[in-house]
Amino acid sequence: MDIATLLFSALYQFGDAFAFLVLSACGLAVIFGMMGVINLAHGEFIMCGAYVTASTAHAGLPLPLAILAGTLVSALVGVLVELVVIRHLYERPLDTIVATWGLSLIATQGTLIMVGSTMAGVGTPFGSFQVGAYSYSIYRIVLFCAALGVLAGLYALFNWTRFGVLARATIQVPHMAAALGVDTRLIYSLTFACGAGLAGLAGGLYAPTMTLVPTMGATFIMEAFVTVVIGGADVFLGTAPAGVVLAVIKSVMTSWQGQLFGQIGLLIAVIIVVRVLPKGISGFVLRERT
Amino acid sequence: EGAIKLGVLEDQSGDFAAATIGKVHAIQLAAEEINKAGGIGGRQLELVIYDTQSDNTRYQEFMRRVLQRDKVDVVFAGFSSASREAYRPIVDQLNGFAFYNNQYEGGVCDGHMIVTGAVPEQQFSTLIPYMMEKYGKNVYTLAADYNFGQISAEWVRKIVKEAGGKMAGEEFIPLGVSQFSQSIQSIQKAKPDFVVTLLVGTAQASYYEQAASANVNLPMASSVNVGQGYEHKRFKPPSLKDMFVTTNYIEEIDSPGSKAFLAKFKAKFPNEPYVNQEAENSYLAVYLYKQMVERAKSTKRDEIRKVIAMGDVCMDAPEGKVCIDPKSQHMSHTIYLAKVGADHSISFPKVWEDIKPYWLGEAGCDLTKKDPMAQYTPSNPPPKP
Amino acid sequence: MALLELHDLNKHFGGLHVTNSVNLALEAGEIHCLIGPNGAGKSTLFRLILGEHHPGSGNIFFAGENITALKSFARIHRGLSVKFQVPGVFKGLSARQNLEIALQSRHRGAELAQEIDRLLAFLGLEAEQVQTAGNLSHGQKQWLEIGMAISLKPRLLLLDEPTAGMSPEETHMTGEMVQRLNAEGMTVLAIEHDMAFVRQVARRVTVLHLGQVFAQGSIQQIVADERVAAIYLGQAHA
Amino acid sequence: MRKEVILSTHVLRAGYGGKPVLQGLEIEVREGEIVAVIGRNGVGKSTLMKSLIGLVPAMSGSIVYRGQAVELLPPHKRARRGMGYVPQGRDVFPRLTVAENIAVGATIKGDIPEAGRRRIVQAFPILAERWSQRAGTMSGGQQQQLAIGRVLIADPNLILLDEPSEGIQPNLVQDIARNMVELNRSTGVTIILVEQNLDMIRAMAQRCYVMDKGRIVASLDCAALDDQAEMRRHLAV
Amino acid sequence: MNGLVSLFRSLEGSQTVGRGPGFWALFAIVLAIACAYPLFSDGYTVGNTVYFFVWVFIALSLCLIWGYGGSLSFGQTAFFGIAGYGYGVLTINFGSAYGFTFVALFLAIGMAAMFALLLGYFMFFGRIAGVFLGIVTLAVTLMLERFMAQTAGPEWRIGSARLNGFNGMSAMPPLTIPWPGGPIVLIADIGLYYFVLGLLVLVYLGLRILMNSSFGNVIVAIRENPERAEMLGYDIRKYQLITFVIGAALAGLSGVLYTVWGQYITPSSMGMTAASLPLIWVAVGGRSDLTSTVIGTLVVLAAFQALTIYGSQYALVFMGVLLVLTVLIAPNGLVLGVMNWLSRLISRYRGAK
Ligand SMILES: Nc1ncnc2c1ncn2[C@@H]1O[C@H](COP(=O)(O)OP(=O)(O)OP(=O)(O)O)[C@@H](O)[C@H]1O
Ligand SMILES: Nc1ncnc2c1ncn2[C@@H]1O[C@H](COP(=O)(O)OP(=O)(O)OP(=O)(O)O)[C@@H](O)[C@H]1O
Ligand SMILES: NC(N)=O
Ligand SMILES: [Mg+2]
Ligand SMILES: [Mg+2]
Repeated sequence: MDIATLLFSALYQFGDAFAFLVLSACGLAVIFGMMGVINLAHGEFIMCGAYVTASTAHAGLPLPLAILAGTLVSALVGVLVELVVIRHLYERPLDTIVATWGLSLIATQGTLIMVGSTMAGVGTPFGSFQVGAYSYSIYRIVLFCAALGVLAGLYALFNWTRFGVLARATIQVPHMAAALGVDTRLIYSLTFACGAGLAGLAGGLYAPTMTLVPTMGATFIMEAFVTVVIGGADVFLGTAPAGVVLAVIKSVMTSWQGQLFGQIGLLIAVIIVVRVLPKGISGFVLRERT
Repeated sequence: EGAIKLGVLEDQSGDFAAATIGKVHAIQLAAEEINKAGGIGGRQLELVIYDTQSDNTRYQEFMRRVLQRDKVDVVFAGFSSASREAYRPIVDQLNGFAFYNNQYEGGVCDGHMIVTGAVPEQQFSTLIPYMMEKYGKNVYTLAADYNFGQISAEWVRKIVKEAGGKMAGEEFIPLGVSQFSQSIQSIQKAKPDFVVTLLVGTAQASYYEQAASANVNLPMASSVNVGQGYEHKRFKPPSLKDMFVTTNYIEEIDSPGSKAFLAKFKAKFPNEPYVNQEAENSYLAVYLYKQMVERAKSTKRDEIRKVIAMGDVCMDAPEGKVCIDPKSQHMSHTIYLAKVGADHSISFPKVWEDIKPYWLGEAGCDLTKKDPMAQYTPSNPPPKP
Repeated sequence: MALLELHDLNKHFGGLHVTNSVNLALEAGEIHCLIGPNGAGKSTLFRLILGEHHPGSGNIFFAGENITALKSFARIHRGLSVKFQVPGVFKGLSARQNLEIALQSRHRGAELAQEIDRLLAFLGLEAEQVQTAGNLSHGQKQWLEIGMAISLKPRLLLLDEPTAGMSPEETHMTGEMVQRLNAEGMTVLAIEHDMAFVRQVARRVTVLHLGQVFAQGSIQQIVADERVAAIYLGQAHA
Repeated sequence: MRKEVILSTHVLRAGYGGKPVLQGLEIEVREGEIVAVIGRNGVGKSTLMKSLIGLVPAMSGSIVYRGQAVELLPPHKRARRGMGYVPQGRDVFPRLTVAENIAVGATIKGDIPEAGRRRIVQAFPILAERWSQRAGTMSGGQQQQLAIGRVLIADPNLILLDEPSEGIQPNLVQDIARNMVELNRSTGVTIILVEQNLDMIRAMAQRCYVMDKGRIVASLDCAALDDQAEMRRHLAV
Repeated sequence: MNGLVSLFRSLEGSQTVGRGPGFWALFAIVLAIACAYPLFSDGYTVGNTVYFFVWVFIALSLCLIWGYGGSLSFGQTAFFGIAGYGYGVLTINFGSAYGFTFVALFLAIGMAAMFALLLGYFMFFGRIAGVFLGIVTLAVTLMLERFMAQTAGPEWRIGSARLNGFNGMSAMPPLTIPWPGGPIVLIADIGLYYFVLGLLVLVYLGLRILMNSSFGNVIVAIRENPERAEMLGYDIRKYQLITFVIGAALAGLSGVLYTVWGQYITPSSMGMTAASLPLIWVAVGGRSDLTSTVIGTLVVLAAFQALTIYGSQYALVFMGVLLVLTVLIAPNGLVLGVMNWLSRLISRYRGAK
């Protein structure tokens, strides 16, 4: 086998792992990094995005629009959840663990009752291509590009726009932001919606490639949490490098010794990184300034 | 004498719900039929149903409850092998009587248990030689990384070797994993003639869609998919094209017995997405229990086991004729080879009748003589007497 | 022998040289005030002395022992104690519990309760003793933190702006308290911007500017120093 | 002609967890005035400031600002109507840079107005020097300057200053006082000042409320601050 | 007499709710009822109550580490699992004669504690805090689960004990008291009930003493402000580590008792769900108080079980709604909220008199 083929396959595997890590994590990272809320219902927002995407696609919407629909509906559900529940818990972020755990129970079982135990898939578009001895799914490349796009978009949104500054201010000292004229409730709603929408986007993007069941969100959770933690509190400085580091570890370990080692490698990476950089990668990047 | 009580512990929510809700419905259907026809030996059959939520601890809680509080005569319980192992010590301790109506990795040698599901020797001794003959002797196994997957893979390895084939590779996937790009590439690298997929749980089923979109295009063989998780109904064609499954029942089986069963099932539960092999196992188990109680004239386990020991507890199930093996208290089955077409339609290139669960008996489990209340595996067989 | 000696302490934050070869010797039994413009590095110096920050170079001697490498708690055991600039009370606990935690290593049982009562009375927080410390007013928190700091009966007490947010009367009281503690044998190093306080208590004053010792002397000398007036005091105090 | 009343409270009661700290408090501030509020620790000065901006809800009574009752408005709406608040203890956004802190202060303006920016960096040169340092790592006094600058950027009509001199070097206290007075002269901004530093009060305020136990117990001319006996009567510890 | 008074005094304090003769009278009544009721009840109820009690220890461990100490730990189930497997491996290898099961109980708890010592040293001396602590512990837990799940093969055995992968380990002997007239086996019935109840009372009272001691004060101080605590001269790392190890031992006790109760232990006891459940119980009860934790855990367990029995497919939805409502309505936890409300009511009543 020639070097180019090997190289491409390594790159492809890396990109694939990177996309999954980053897309799984972004929504969680926004909600945790920005609001300090540990959203245990993150997987259910992903499931919501996937379900809406699949059902609108079944109804005849072209896939990109269906994914958009999934994203938007998740974001709307996010607004609702924020209004009804999360809003009352900013002062005590640890309680959000309980509340979002409760929400996740409601969402999973509610979906099972209302939609049934499974949903038909939509099929992966675009087909495959061949490099050397291997054939690859084109859609996986799309996922990788989507992950890059999401990272870039988020970075721009939170660092270059007024919304980003206000959101970060609101999270840090809410009463002071309010006293300076920031409508903190709106900011909270929008931020949470953004996180929920990103989760929905991940669900929508992966919907064509996965089993659609009410508990599907669970398969994203570990990767999501690991990425967020390694990234550290600052979402934008952290998530991208964390995605890179973890994707390398995961794809190398998996290709070397199989999926179990890929997973255990991830978990060991968490422990080592946190030991070496107790505040995650972004904490390290910012260490001079804190 | 009052009603006969049958406890039902099945996962109606959580991870396994998709494959197991149908089991509960099948039991309800059978009970209704039996009660309409006069019950079991004149006694009505009463169901005590709990939702175990795909959670092992719920099995432990509710197994105690049905045995001690509800005082049921028999329990039908469990989907995953872990849940079975969770409740088995309690059944043994409290001297209960339980049916495990599931296809599984085999090896349970326990007088308190009857197993109606198919076991590896029934599914693989048929499937693997067929595949090797048809496609070649180079085999790759992709299996769930836990007892069921590992033991099944062990069977595949053994049979492939016996038939003069060779393992091109093997990979075990942790439960809950849903991303397969690397595994797909490993398979392509190994260039097998076909892939044995022993993927369990809804997450792992994502493999098929992902393999199809990467254009892997290899025939697949499985003992667990289609028959349990009806993946051919859930995924868009042609992702399961050329998948071969040995199963003792699926709803596409075109025999009069199957059609009648399916009709009754769909009449009572019109929204049932699919009637899988576990549903049929559960359904026939109720009738089997009826027969045994009527012959034993008792619901006592010891009396019923005396009937089993006679070796002629058989019935005509929707799949065909089935019998209980007295040594292992497992069941012989009609094994269908289901082939998934490009449009996800099912055809049956081959049917094996009366395939026996021979391994436990041959290995040394004989419940008519001794009850070790244990689970064995080919690499950990019963101690020789 | 000096109780506390700082030898050539250097600390950088990124490109910012926050303390620049600071040398300072504190005699046992003195009350020493550290003044200087905002951002001069005074609080940073405290954190270096306490082991919250570690100096890039230089050494810290306390009672003759080099404590530069010790962990914070070990330095406290040697006889240091601090009131920080931003009061760091145990927010979720009552004022009384705050003091209990500070006093419990030196007192037990009924004696502990008495000691707490005495201290509460001394701090004027009797009425607030069951109040959650996080809900105290700013000044009350300052008092509480001072109470916690002195309850360790340290050999060297570090006070970072103890009178911020206090009225002139209260500032004066704090000054008297410091003098009393000093009379009992406690050495005090205080950072203050309130010149009334500095005049009241200080025997010696060190002015820190841009991380360096800018001037040192008696309060009269410092007040008379025009350079200090220019960078720090302004006309009113000159 | 006397100026209009810009802010007044009527039997205002406010506090925490159902317990009022302010017990029927009454103040009246006219446009362009600089009024000081003094009182011992814990009498409720900060609580008064917080309830004026809306961070502590009024239990009863009213707050009238420019002719309209505002006690039911949330803080951000009051800020939008021209109130600015510099809290005690600064409360800068620790993980935002100086620039970003100021941008939040300018939120009701949209962007940071160039004129405003020039004015505050002139008053507090350190802010320009540390424009992209994280606020949490600034020294105490630097943070205080930032907190004041952050409010000035939005050109408020009424500024609530809670102990602005706290932790500020003496010559800068004089500068701040001078700056604020100048601002007051040039723009007519009204200032309510909670202070312990009598020099600063003398340098800034015309009138002085004395507060005790959640009530206003006296309203003095600031000249009276020099009268030791008078002061002791009001502030006796 | 004096000793008794000082004992009671050490049981009360600012860190625990409930004091005075009224509280202890109530405690005695509850204890008396708990002692008497198996005599009037059936085997199922008793066995099921033991099952509930088993989980209280892990809840208390979390209350200690999280509620009092402020370190969010998802790792309690890891200690639970280690001790459970430890007990299984020991007793399957060495049997139950000569009271060895009790030795195994202590050894197994010791294993959990040793593991915690190692992990805790790594974390606390590395100054890992806050959510990061939670995630590291979660990662360790999940790793153990994944690892144990794949030990189905015959090569995974310790002595004669097969680890047995995801299917779990079973057939370990129950706790057995050697007795002249034949050993007494504590299966999940009255015998085990009194044993576990006794342990529960001991642990509860022991923790009350611990938390109201100066040690408890320091633990709480570290939760509130670690920097300040250190500046009062406390080596916070040591205190955190000791708390963590005590908590691990309690979680380990839970694990052994669970294993004994069902003669079964499985990797899913260390899974994500298992790891989050204790958090839920503790948070619902009121995480910063021992009594609330005990009551809260029992209430949630019973409520969830009842819902599962009677709620059919809606059970999980109800549970979710219940959790969300609890958090919204009772910010300090349901039980602690009710207790605080009661004590306010009482003091108002006293005040009125
Ligand atoms: N972590 C940090 N990163 C970057 N710069 C810092 C950090 N901590 C402090 N500084 C800077 O170091 C300088 C000294 O700060 P320090 O807090 O010691 O000042 P100070 O003399 O106590 O001032 P003040 O009187 O205002 O409290 C300041 O310019 C501050 O901005
Ligand atoms: N969040 C709160 N919850 C409950 N009580 C509070 C809260 N904040 C302040 N208090 C109490 O309200 C009273 C008034 O506090 P406030 O902060 O208004 O005082 P202040 O006059 O500003 O004092 P200082 O001069 O010390 O700043 C104090 O007794 C304080 O304990
Ligand atoms: N028994 C199974 N398929 O786990
Ligand atoms: Mg300072
Ligand atoms: Mg105040």
